[in-house]
Amino acid sequence: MINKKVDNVIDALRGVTGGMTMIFGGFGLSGIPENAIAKLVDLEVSELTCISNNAGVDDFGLGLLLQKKQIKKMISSYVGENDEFERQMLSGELDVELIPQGTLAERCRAAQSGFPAIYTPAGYGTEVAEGKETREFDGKMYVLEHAFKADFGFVKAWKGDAAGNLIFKGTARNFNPNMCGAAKITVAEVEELVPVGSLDPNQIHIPGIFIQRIFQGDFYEKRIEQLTVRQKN
Amino acid sequence: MINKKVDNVIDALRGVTGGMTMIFGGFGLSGIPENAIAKLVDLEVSELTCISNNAGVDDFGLGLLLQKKQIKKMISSYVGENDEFERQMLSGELDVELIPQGTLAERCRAAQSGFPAIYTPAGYGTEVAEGKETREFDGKMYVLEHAFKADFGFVKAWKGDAAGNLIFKGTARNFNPNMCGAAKITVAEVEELVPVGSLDPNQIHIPGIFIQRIFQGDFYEKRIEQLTVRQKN
Amino acid sequence: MLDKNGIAKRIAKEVKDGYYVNLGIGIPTLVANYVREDIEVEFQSENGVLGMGPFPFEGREDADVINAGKQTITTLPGASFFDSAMSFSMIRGQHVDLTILGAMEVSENGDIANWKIPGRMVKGMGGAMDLVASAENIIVAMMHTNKKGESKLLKQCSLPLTGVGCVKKIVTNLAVIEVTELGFVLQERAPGVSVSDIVNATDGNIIVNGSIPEMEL
Amino acid sequence: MLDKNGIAKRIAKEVKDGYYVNLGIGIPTLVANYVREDIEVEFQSENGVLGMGPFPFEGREDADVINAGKQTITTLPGASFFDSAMSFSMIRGQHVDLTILGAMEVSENGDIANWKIPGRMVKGMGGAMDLVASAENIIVAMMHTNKKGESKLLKQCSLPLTGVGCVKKIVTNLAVIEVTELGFVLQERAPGVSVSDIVNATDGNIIVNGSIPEMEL
Repeated sequence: MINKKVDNVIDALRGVTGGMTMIFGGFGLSGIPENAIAKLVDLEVSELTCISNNAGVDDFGLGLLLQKKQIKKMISSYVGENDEFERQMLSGELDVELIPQGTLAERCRAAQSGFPAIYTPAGYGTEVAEGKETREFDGKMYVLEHAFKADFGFVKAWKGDAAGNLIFKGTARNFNPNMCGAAKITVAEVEELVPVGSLDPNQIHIPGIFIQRIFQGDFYEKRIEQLTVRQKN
Repeated sequence: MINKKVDNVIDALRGVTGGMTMIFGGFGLSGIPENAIAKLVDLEVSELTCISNNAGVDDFGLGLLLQKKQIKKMISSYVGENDEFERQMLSGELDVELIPQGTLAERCRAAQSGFPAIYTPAGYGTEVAEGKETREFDGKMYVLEHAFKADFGFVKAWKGDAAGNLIFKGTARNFNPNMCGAAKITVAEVEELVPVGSLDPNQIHIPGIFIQRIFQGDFYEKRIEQLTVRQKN
Repeated sequence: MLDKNGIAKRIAKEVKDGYYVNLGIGIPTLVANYVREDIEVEFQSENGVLGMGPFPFEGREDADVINAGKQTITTLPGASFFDSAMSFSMIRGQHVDLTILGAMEVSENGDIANWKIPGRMVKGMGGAMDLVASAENIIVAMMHTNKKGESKLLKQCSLPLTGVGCVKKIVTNLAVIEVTELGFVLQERAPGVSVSDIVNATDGNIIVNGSIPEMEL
Repeated sequence: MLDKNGIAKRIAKEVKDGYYVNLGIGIPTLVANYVREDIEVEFQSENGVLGMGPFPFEGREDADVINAGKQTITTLPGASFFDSAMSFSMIRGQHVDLTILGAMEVSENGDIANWKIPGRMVKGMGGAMDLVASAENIIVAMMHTNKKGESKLLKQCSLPLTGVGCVKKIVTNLAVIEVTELGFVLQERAPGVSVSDIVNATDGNIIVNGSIPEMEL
């Protein structure tokens, strides 16, 4: 067993510097690497290019990095619900590249899997395809989209072991598995670090080979963005 | 819950005719759809194009279809250990297309996922790439390989439910998940059909949306191709 | 004339037994409330769940179980969770049978614009571009005109596109309209709405063949 | 001169702490027996397992747990099973650190031929083409000459290729040879083997710089 365990978030983020490109798991505020984001705020690294489906809210998630103006560019599919984001974008402080959600997932998977690029129908005929190669296959048009290249990937899982094996929970899974191994260094944080051998090898979502460092997060707020409930009867 | 359960292998194979292209899960003799193969032999459908990593052995797996000369063409990555296969191939009765194992997996996944084609480095500069488009990305050469188009896919899982959800076991998983949804109709056979709701939604390998029909196999021989053991001291 | 729930109710009749359905936010979300109970349907949400159920009872919500609108949800027996790549495999691979989403504009040739208004803050397309580029069966749920009273059914979209030539059917507060090779074809009128009301509210060319029945809801 | 176990023993020294390793059939399989016990290594098999252990005890074999050679195996704590697409993601994505495989021929520029002999029954390339096209670190384990006594280290391969310009190192019964931009470069001699023995058994050009040490095993 190759040991990926580091003692804490400080060790997990060793080597992080300003100007890097980073990939972050999560959908909305669900399944985001809360501890890594908090430490990036502490480290005050700036000029970051962040790849993440969303940009958090004003006071949580990647919004915390936006508040400190640490982000130079966001690559996302949806960035609503964030006033500071809007302000920085409209003022030109923040560069924003919006891409389709499925394209985001697959550009991560391409990086993970050694594919240089993929052909997807998403965005054909729209401004997303401007300047990109398009091509017909069987009468349908596709856009060539390239694999991401990133320095660090930060993912969050439910359970993991020192070998780097991960299991995600519910829809907190989202982009996290597709981002493992998509950057030079993938840092996984988990709610619970379990003993090696206690995870069923048949039920591991992401094998440890895709992970360089793993640690147990100190605390997870797991904020709910849209609490929606029904009343009994 | 959309019900995919059929009563038996006869119902599962309804619509199968000669001349079709079929995808079969399994690696060697592990995780092969034993019941579907046996029924295809019974049905005596012929002129089949079969996509499968291997071609079985003389008296098991796809070898059973070869014995009855039901296969016109095999698309595989490795076809050793089969005398009848060799005889038919050398006599020209059987058309054989050999492709790299990873390419086989990914051409299935492309079909499953709505990608028309993929760029893979495998086979570049070899006869596998002859007549195919090649292309450089970042100084490395890739070969364009197209998604499979198939009429039926036959996969075998360990457990499944009437919704078509599947869980595989050990290395019997292999190509099976990548083949689900890669053909017009995917037929899953399982060792154990469990009540809907009894599988953990978090631990399902393949959601039922990729499956059109599911049934519990009558019997699994699960033949071992290379029994290799060590002695206790 | 229909209200939003009326539109949802009419669209619900398009949901057939055995369909996997992806519902966008807004009016489409309401469709789930009107699907016949004697048919089997599963709802997919592109953030990674199949087999969504109703919202949870108060206190039973789970931050790790949400839909694409970031709302807390529940799952039904037979549900599954999966990653984003697999979720869009379902969508791009056309395993999802029906996609229902809102729009700002739809053109005669089925182009749709629903993600961006130049000059305004852009929130992003999310999964919409993947959905409209992939689905075989796309129904747009929207009001026939915008807040200024301008038609949302146009000869050509004026806003940045989400997808081209993809919309097959439009259900509005006024009508059911099919998008064919010939352009908009009026199929049904909303209760109390005349053909000329619809034609007047439609900027693009709309074909009216014979007498147009009133919707059954 | 080394036997097959000797070749495996020498190659085992190339396996470093923290490596994920894919072993081909034949001599490469033997490498696992000689890896130092004080380092952490995991073996990947392309049919879908990471963390392979030794063969099972008699009666403990499981038809659902095999390696790429179709042999029954066991797994160690921390192991995982996965599908073929993910398995080749590990390989193509260069997450596997070292690939060791056999060859029929290797050329001066690192081309490898190991899957097909024209006129003979072809069994197929299996995962070999993916492995050699993807891996950054490929070591070939083979006898220096074939059964007819002909060199397997050639100027150009005569057999159909498995991959081009990919082999970095060759360990044979006679020598350790690096494949560089300049061609074969002799690094080490097998015990009892002279430089001229190696040069004579090598058909391609082989560069000999200074005195060549004997292997340490």
